Amino acid sequence: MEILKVEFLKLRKKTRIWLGPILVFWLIMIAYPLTVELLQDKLQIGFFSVLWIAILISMMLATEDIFTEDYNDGSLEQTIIQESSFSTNIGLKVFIYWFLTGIPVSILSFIFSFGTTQNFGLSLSIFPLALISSYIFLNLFVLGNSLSLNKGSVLGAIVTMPIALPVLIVLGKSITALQFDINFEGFILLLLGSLSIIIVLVPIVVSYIIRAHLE
Amino acid sequence: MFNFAFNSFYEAIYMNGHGIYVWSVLIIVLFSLLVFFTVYQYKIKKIKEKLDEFN
Amino acid sequence: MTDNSLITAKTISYKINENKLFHNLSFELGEGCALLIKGKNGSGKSTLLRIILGITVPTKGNIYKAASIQICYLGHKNALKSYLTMRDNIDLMQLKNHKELNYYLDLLSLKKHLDVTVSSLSFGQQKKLALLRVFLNTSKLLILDEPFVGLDDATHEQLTNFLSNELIMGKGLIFTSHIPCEIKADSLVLIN
Amino acid sequence: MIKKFIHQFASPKTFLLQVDKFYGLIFFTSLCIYIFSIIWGLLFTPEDFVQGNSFRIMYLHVPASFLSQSLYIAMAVSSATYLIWRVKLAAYFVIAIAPIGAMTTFIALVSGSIWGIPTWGTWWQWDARITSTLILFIMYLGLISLHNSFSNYEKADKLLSWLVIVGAVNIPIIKKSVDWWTTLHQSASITLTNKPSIDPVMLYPLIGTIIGFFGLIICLILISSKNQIFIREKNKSWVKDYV
Repeated sequence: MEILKVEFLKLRKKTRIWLGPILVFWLIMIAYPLTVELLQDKLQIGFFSVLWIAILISMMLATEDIFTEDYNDGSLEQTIIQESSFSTNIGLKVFIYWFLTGIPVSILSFIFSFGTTQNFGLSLSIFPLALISSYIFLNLFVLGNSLSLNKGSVLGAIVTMPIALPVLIVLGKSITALQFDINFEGFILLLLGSLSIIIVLVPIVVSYIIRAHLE
Repeated sequence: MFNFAFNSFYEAIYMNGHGIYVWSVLIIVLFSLLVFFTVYQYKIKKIKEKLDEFN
Repeated sequence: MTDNSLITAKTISYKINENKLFHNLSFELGEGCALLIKGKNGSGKSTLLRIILGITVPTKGNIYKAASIQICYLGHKNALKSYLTMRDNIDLMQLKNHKELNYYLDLLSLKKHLDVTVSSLSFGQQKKLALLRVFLNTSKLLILDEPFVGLDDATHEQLTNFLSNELIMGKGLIFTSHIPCEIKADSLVLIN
Repeated sequence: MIKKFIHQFASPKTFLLQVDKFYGLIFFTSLCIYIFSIIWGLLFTPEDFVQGNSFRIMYLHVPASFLSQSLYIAMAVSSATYLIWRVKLAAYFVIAIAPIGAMTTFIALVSGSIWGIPTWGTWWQWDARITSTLILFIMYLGLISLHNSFSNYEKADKLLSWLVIVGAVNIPIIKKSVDWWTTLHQSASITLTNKPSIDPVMLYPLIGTIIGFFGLIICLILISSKNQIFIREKNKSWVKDYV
């Protein structure tokens, strides 16, 4: 649990790391209505697509600096030398980043969808979807960013975006399921299932990748 | 099995209006194969020349 | 391998992009012994240290470490966060030996800068801060990459005395240095 | 023991000597088969009832789309070999195959969309197959750019291998999810998968083009791995002797 303390200490000073993605999400959600003529029903047509893509992009930005700084100043080496499990550390670190970006973004998605659809039940169901999907995206982009560690986050994004596409498809489908009220829980379970696999696998793979970087 | 499918050479090129699609795809495929072969052969040649200079 | 050996290297070789750095290198380090690795720039000193640490995998050969050995490492990179204060950085180091912290802060005359962000400290002061890891270590083996670079004479002497003391206490030390120092050490010279 | 065997068998030197022995043979055989079957397919097969003459694009499109995924699988196998047994030759294969895979995927995409103009009336459709091929193409480009951005070859190899394996796990998932996605949006689009049983007269040249194209791609992979070997091992004495 030391890692939690350490990360919070660092992120307390690095507000841009977690505030930036939230603000970008916010700005995209504000930018969307501006591109549409302001009629409520027109707004709703593309709203959820923009919402999922905004979550995707904000999570991409959130991982931008997750290992780079530690790699450049040598902290990663110190962490590897310590005997404690490296992959668990990575998992916890991802969790902290999700806690600071994913949860606020999910709350914002709830607020924005309520504002757009005026449908409380629907917007409330968006909340868990956003929570789970943001965690999945975050994990995937962490993987991408670990690959392109000190080469900028664009490369990592290019490389992992294809992996994130199936999640977008599931999200799109689940909105349809919500609107026609068919088997929405199934989609939540599907996402949860994939999340539980990703949560275990990504830190392990990332730990190998980072070791390869330090070699 | 080996009957020429067209009545004339012009028809074979034209293919009832589909010729442009078929032949353009053929050109693209052959061109990319050709480019890749030449590029790799050229690269190998370059490296060999460089190694020769060292020797 | 003798009983009290901390690190044993057996015929290790390493090459990077087909450049051979060293070939069939073997050595053994026992308790209370020091090993100074010498060599020209680019002869693979730092790489050898990283191989001993287990960060880099050698192309051939093996490194055997004593069971559950704790290693204290200080490399080229200080592992300091430039945007945090010195106090926060000391927190980040997760030192286990808190009793002597005050003593060493005094000794290295760092105490009055505790609430200054690291980026506004001088190079030497940053180095001293990083050296706290070494002074307050609870490890059995110290691996230091150029520990004397950027230190003033007083600190140089303090570090030398400290390391000699650690050796008497039975710890192991492997280090590189192109600055002469009075630590009794076997040397290992890397020649390409 | 396996490790020792593989290392002996898969040394770049033996590989290079074998390549020199068989390259010409493979190249000319497959080139002849390919040209013969292409001419056969394009000019000597009867016209298709439904699609007219545009079905002849099949002889160019199917081999490429067939290989675009097989090449990725080949990369994944090589990556696993590299990561498990540290066989260097496998790492060379991975990066040697990547551009060629991108090329075949590109051919498959372009020929597919050109084929689409006369058959579907549109050059692009968000059909499951096309979309997943497009994603595959982007993945190939990502792999190449990842490898290019590191100057330390061994590091680049390792990272690339991990990415290839992660991608290989994801390809079936992407395909399945894209299939699933299209079922709702459009149920009646023409898919190439369930076409009526193909006439042998049309099938034989198709088999010929697949074999010929496969052989040519193998040749490309051989020379591109040869190129990789030269780049990586140019300092070794045997390479100098070889040249």
